Amino acid sequence: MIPSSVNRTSRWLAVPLLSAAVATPALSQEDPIKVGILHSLSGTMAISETVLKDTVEMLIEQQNAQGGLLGRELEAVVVDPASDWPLFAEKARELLAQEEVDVIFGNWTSVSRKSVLPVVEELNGLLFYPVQYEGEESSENVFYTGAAPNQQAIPAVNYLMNNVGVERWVLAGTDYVYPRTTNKILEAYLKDEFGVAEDDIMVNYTPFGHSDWQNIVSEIKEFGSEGKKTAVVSTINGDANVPFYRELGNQGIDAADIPVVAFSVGEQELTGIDTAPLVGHLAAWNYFMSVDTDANYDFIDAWIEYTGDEMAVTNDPMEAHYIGFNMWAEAVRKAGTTDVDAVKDAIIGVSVPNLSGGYAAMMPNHHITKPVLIGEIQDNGQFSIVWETPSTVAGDAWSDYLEGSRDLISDWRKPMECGNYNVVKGSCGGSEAQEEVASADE
Amino acid sequence: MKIPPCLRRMLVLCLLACLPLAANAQDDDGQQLLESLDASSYAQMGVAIEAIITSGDERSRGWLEALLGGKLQRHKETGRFVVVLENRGRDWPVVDALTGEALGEMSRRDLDRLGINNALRGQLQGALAVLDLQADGVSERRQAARALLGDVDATLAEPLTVVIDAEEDAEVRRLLQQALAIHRLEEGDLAAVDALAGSLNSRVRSALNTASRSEDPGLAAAATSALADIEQKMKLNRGLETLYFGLSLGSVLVLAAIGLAITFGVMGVINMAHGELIMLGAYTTWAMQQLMPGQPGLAMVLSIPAGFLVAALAGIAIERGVIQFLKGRPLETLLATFGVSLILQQLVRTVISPLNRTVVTPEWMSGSIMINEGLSLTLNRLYVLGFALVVFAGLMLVMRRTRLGLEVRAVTQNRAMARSMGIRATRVDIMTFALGSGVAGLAGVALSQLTNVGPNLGQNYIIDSFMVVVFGGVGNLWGTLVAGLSLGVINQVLEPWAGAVLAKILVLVFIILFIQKRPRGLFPQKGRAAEG
Amino acid sequence: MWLTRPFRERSTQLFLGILLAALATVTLLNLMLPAGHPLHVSTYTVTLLGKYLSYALLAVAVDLVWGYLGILSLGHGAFFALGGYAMGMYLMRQIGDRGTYGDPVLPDFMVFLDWEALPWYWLGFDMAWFAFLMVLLAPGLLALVFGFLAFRSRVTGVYLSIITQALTFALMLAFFRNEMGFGGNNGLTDFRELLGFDLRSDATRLGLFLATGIALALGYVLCRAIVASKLGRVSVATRDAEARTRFLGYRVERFQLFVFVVSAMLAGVAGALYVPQVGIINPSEFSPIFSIEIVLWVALGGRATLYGAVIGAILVNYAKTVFTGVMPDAWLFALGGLFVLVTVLLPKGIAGLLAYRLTPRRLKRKPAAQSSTPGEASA
Amino acid sequence: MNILHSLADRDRVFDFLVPARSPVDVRHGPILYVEDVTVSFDGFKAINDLNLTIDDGELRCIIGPNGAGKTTMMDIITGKTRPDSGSVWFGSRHDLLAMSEPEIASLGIGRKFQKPTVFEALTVFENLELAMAADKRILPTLTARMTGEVRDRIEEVLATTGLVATRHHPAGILSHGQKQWLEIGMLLMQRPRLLLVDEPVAGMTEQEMERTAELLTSLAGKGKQSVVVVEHDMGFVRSIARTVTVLHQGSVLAEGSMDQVSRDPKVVEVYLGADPDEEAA
Repeated sequence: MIPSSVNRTSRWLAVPLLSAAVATPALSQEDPIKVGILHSLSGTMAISETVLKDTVEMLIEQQNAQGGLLGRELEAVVVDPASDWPLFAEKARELLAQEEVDVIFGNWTSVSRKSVLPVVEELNGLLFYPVQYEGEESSENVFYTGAAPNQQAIPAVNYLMNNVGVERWVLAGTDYVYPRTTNKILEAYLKDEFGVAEDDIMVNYTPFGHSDWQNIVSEIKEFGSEGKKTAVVSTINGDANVPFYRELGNQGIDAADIPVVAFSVGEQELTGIDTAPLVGHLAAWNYFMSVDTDANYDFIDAWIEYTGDEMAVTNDPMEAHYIGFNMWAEAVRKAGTTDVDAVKDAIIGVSVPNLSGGYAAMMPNHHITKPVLIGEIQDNGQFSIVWETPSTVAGDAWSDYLEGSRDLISDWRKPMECGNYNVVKGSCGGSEAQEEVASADE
Repeated sequence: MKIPPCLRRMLVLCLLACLPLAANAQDDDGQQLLESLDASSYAQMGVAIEAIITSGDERSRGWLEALLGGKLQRHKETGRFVVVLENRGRDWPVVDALTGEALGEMSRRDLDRLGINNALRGQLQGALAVLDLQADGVSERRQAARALLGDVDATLAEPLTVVIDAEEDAEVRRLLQQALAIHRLEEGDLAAVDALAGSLNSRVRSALNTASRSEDPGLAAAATSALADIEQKMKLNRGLETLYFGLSLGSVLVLAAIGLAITFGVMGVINMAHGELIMLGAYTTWAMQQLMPGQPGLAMVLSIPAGFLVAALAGIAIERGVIQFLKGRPLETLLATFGVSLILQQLVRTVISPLNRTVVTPEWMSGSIMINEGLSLTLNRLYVLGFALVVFAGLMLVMRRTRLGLEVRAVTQNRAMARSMGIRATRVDIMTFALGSGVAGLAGVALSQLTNVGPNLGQNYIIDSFMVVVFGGVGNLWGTLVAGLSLGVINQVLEPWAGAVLAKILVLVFIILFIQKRPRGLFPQKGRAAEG
Repeated sequence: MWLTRPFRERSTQLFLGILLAALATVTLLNLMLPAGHPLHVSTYTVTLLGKYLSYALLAVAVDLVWGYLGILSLGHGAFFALGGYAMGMYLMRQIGDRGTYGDPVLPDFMVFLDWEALPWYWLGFDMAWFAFLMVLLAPGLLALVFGFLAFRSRVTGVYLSIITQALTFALMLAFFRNEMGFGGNNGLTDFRELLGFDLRSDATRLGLFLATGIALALGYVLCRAIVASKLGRVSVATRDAEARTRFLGYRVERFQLFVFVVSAMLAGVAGALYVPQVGIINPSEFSPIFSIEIVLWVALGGRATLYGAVIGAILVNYAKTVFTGVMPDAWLFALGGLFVLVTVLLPKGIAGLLAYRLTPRRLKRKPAAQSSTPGEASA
Repeated sequence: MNILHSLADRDRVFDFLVPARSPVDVRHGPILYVEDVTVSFDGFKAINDLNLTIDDGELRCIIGPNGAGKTTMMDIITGKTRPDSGSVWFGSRHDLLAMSEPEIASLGIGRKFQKPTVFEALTVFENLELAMAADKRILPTLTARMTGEVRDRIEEVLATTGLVATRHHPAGILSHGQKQWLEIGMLLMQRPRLLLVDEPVAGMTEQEMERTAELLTSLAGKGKQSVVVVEHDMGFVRSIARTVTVLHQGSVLAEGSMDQVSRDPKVVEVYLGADPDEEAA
C-alpha cells in the first residue's frame, strides 16, 4: 500500500497536485450530462441517504433507457460526504469545480445544506434538496422539493385540532434547527390561531440519537392526564425514534390516548421498528408508499426491480427526488441546454406529475406545490391515509408565523430576483442588494 | 366460574339495546353489513360498526378485529370483501371475509383497504372490550375492564351494572365500578368523586382534572381536593419511578460496559471495537428472528447463546488477527481496534443493509407490570435489568470460581510467573478476550429490545462504556456494576430538571471531577502492584 | 536562543525546505498557469491542501503531547474546535447586516431563535485582534484548567485519555444545544470575509493556504525547539518514568501543564485556519471519534517525530478525499484496514520506516554520532 | 513552593563550587530521624511504630524479610506515601511529612528504586544532565544551555560510575548493572545528602557486585553523603556494612554490626521461620 521507495515528503505533496491536474478535462458536446449525487453513504446519515442515491441512479437509468436528455446520455457522479458537514462543502466543490456536473441532487440534514449553500452559490450550481425542512431560506441555486413547514406541520396541526379535537400539545424534537424552527412556528400558530394557552403546550428537546426516553415519556403521560385530549407533535430525528416509540408502547401510551404525529418518520424509518405497538400513531408527509395510484405502483415496481429486494420501501424524500429529477429534465428540455442560468429560468412554472395522482409545479420561490397527507401507522410498517388536503399547497419559504420572516417573500423571476424581499421596506433584504449599496458607497 | 349462559344471553340482549338477534344470519346480511362499512366518511363507518356490533353475527368479532388491524379489504373489480392474512410485500394471501374460504394471493394493487382513524379505533376497541367482558380468563376480563375506564357512555352504563353484579372477580368489579364512576362524574355526580378518591389511575385523574374545572363549584372543589390527595400518593410513586428509570438506564450501561471491564480492565486492551461486538450481538438477535419467523420469543431466548458465540468468535478473530501482535502496547490496541470497528460497521452496512433492522419484541417482553395503579414498570426494561444482574453474577462466578478465572487472574498479575507454572498464557488471552467479547454480544441481544439495531449501534455505547469502566475503577467488576447503576440513577434524577442534554453533560463533568479526586476510579486496585 | 536551535538541525532544515518549496510550487502553479493547463493547480485543490495543512498542524500539536510527553489526549479535537469557533464567531460578526434577515448585529440563527441581544461571550468578536487572541486563549484556558486539575491529581495513562474524551464529548453535547448561542447543530457558516478579504475570492483562498503553511512551519519549529531543549528531555523523561522524574526534583505536573497548554493553543490555531477554508464550524468537530482520528494520523505517520505527524495527517486525509470519491461504498474498509495494518506492521509509523532506511547508513558512517543527540545539539 | 524557589536560587548562587549544598542542619549529628511512624493499607500495618536514626555520613544497611516494610519506609521518607502517624525529620530543621516529592528531592534526598529506572529513550549523558542540580522551573529549563561546568560535572560522575564509554548510548541498551550505576550516578548529580538505595545488586554478576560495593563505600563519609542501602543479599551486606538494621513486620527488630545482628536469636528466627502468608503485602 505504501510504496517503500517513497521517502520524501515532497512526493506526498505532489500526488494530490497531479491527480487534481489530471482530473480536469475540457467538456465537449458529445460528453454525457453529469448528474452529481451528494448523499452520505457512510456515517450516521447513511441510513437515510443511501436510498436517495439509489433513487437518483435509478431515475438516471430510466432516463437513459428513454434515450437520455437532449440526445446526450446522463452519467451519475457519486461521492460520499460521509455524514461529515465540512466534507459536504468540499465534495460539493469537487462536484462543481472538478467534475463540472450540471446538477446536484443531494443533502438530507439542514446543516449539510447550510454547509453546501455558499459553495453552490459561489460556483453557480444547481442543487435539488429533497427533504422536508425548516424553511427560512431561499437560494437562487437551490430547489426545495421537500416540504416547507406550511406543507407539513401546519396542516397536520389543523387535522389534530379539527378532526381529533386535541387541546393540549407536546412539541417534542431533536435539538437542531428543523425542530426548533418548526416548533416555534407551531407554537406561534397554536397561540395566534387557536388561542391555546401557554400551559397547554409542552416543548421538549433531546440530543441526536437519544436512546433513553423513560423520563420524557413518563412526563408526556403525566402531561396527558389533565383531562384534555393531548397529542405529541414529534420532530424527533432518525435513530432516536425507535427507542422513543418502544418506550411509548411499553408505557402503555396508545394512539387512542395520546396520538403522536411525526414529521420525520416515514416508511424507511419504520422498517427498523416493530410497528405492532405503534398502530394508529400518525405521520404527516406529502407522499406515502400506500398511495393508491398507478403512477405510484409503477414507481414501486421499478424500485423493487432496481433494488432486487421484494420488501424495499419507498418514502417521501424519494418522491421528492422523483419530482425534482423530472422537473429538472423538463426544464433542460425546455431550455434546450443544461446551462445553469437557462435551466434556472426555465424551471419556474414547470409542472410534472407527482406520485399521488396530482401535479407538482415549481414556484418562483424555488419551492414546489404538494398535497399534504396524514397517515396512520399500520402493523405492516405502512401508513394508511386518513386525511389529505383538498388541493395542493404551495411551499412558503418564509413563515408567516415568525417575527423576523413575516414580511419576507421570495421570487426568483425577473425583475425581482430576490430570495428575501422585504415587502414592508420594499427592498431586497439579502446580501446582493446590500453589497451593491456598500460597494457604491466606497 | 363463568357467567352462566342464560345470564350472558341476557347481557348481550341488554348490550344490543334490544335489537332482533340474527342467529343464523344470511350471507346477504353479512355482505350488506360490510357494504355499509365501505362508506365515504368515517362518521358513516361509525354507524356501520355500530350495526355490526348489534347484528349479533358470529363473524362480527373477526370482522371488527380485521378492520382494526387494517386487514379487512375489498377487491377493486369484484367488490368482494376479503381478510388479508399477511400484508407485507406486494402480493398478499387473503381469505373471503364472508365464507372464510382461502382465495390465494392477491396483488395489493387490486385491493382497497377499509381504512379507519383513531376515533373509530377507539370505538372498535371499546366494542371489543365489551365483548371481552364475557371472556373466560380473569386476566382478559380485567384488561377489558381497565380498557373501559373513561370509555363508558350512557348506553353502556345500564348494562354494565348488570355485568358488575354478575362478575365474580373483585378486581374486575372494582375496575368496572370505577369506570362507571368516571361516567357519573362526567355527568356531574358529586358522589362519584368519593368513589374515585385515592385512585392513581391516570384516566381517573384525567376525569377528576376535568371535573375540577367544572362549572359546579361544589364538584370542582371536591375534585380538586381528591386530586391533591392523589398527588400526595403520586410523589412516592414518582420517586420510585425515577429510581427504576435510573436503575434501568444503569443496567444498560452495566451490560454495555461489563464486557469491556474484562477486555480493558483485566487484559488492558483498549478495545474500540467493543461497540461493534455489541452490534454483532444485536444483529444475531435479528438474524435468529429471521430464521424463526413467528416465534420471536424462542428466537430471543436462543439468541442469548448465539449472540454470545458470534461475538466471542469475532472477538477471537480480533485477538488472533490484531491484538496478539500488540502485546505491551496498550494504547496502540486503541488505534488498531478503531480500524477494526470501522471495518465491522461498514461490513454490516454492505452485507446486511445500511438501514436499521426490525427486532420484534416477544409478547412476554412487551407492556408493563403494574405495581399499583399509578406505577407500572416496563417489562422489557425489567428483563434487561434482571439480565444484566444475571450476566454480572455469571461473570463473577467465572472469574472467581473457575479454572479459567483463576488463570486469567494469574496471567494478568504476573504473566511470566503464570507461564512458568504451566499456564498457557496465549490460550488464556484468547479465552479472556472471547469472554469479554461474548459478554458484549449478550449486551447486544439485550439492547436489541431497547434501541435501534443498525450499523451505528455500537458507536452510541462505546464512550459511555469506557466512562463506566474508568469511573468504577479499571480491573474491578464490582466497580463497573456500581458505577453503571449509579451513573444511570444520577442521570435520571438530573434529567427532569436539567433536561436530557444537560443531564448528560453534568454526568460527564461529574466523572471528570471525580477522576481528579480519585484518579483510579471508585474501586481502585490497591497496593504497590497497581502503581506499575 | 532556544527558539533558533531547531534551525541548526538537519531534519528541521529538510522539513522546512520541503514545506516551503511545496508552498511556492503550489502558488506558482496556481497563479502562473492558465486554468486549462495540465499542471495547473485549481483553487479547489489549493483549499483542499490548505485543509490538510491545518490538520497537519493539529497533528503536530497532538504529537507534542503524545509523542514527547506520553499523554494520549483523546480530546484534542476540543481545542481545535474552540479555536475554530473563536474564528467562526469573528467571521459571523463580519457578515454584519448582509445576513438573510439583515440584522446588523445578530447572526441569522439568533434572529430566528429570538435572541434579543448578543450574549456576553460574543462581545468583542467583531474585532480581529480580540478574536485572534481568543483563538489562543480559549483553548489555552481550557487546557490550563483541565490540565491543572488532571495533572495535579496525577491522573495518568488510560484514565487521562478517557477523561479527555469525556471533556470533548461534554463540549460536543453542550455546543449542540441551541441555548448555548453557538448555532447548535448547524454551527457557524455562510462566512463572507476575513480581515476585509472576500473569502470566496481565489486570491484569499491562496492566501489562507499560504498562511496555513507558514503557521505549520512556525508551529513545527516551536515544537522542535521545545523538544530539543532541556524541557523536551524532561518531557521524554516524564513520559518514560514519571515517578523517577519527580524524584529528580522536577515538578512534573507543571511541565505537563506547560506542554499541554502550548499544544492546545497550537490546536486552536489549526482550528482557526481550518474554519475559513472549509466554510463551516459545527459541534461535530468536538466528536470523540474525530479526536481519535487525529491520534491515528500521528500513529500512522510515526509518533514522537513531529514530521511523522505531518505526513500522517496529510496522507490519511488525502486518502480520504480520494477514496470517498473513487470508492464511496467501501472507503471505510480501506481506512480501517490501513489503521490496522499500520499499527500491527509499522509500530513506528511511516517515519519509522523512513528512519529504518536511513539509520544503518548513518551508523556505519559515524557510530554514536554526536550531532544526532539533542543533548549535543544544544551545546 | 517558596522553599523550592529559595532553594533553587541558592543552588544557582553556590552552583557547584561550594561543597555544602544542602541547607540541612546536621549540627546535632543525625541526618534522618524517623519516629513512631505507622502506616496501614486496608487495615494491614505495613509500618508499625518504626524508629530509625541515620547519622551524617553513615552507610547503613537495612535488611529484613519480604513484607518487612523496607520499601514502604523509603516511600515515606521520599514523600510518596503518607504515614498515618509519626514524624520524619531531615536534619533538625525539615519536616519531611509536610513536603512534596520534588521538594524532598531538592532538599537533597536521592532515591534509587528497586527496579532500575532510568530514562531509556535518553542517552546516558542526557540522563545525568536531567539529574543535575539546577533550576528546575519551567522557563529556566526551557532556555537552559549546556555550560562547561555542567559538562565537567557530568564527566566526573561518568568517571565515578565507570560509564564514560557509554555516554552517548541510549540508556535503554545498557546492561542491568550499568543501569544501576547510571541511576546511582543520577543521584550523585543531585549532590544529595542522603542516598536511599533499594536492592542495588539484585540480578548482578559477582564482578558487578564488587564494583557496586566499592562505589557505595566510596560515596559515604562525613561531609559527603549518608547512604542507606536496603538489600537481601547477605554476602553483599556483610561486605559493605558498618551498621545493620533488621526490620520485621514494620518495626525495628535489631540493630548493630553485622556480627551482632546475625547472632541475635530473634533475627535468626525471623529469617528461618518466617510465615509465608505475611509476604502477601
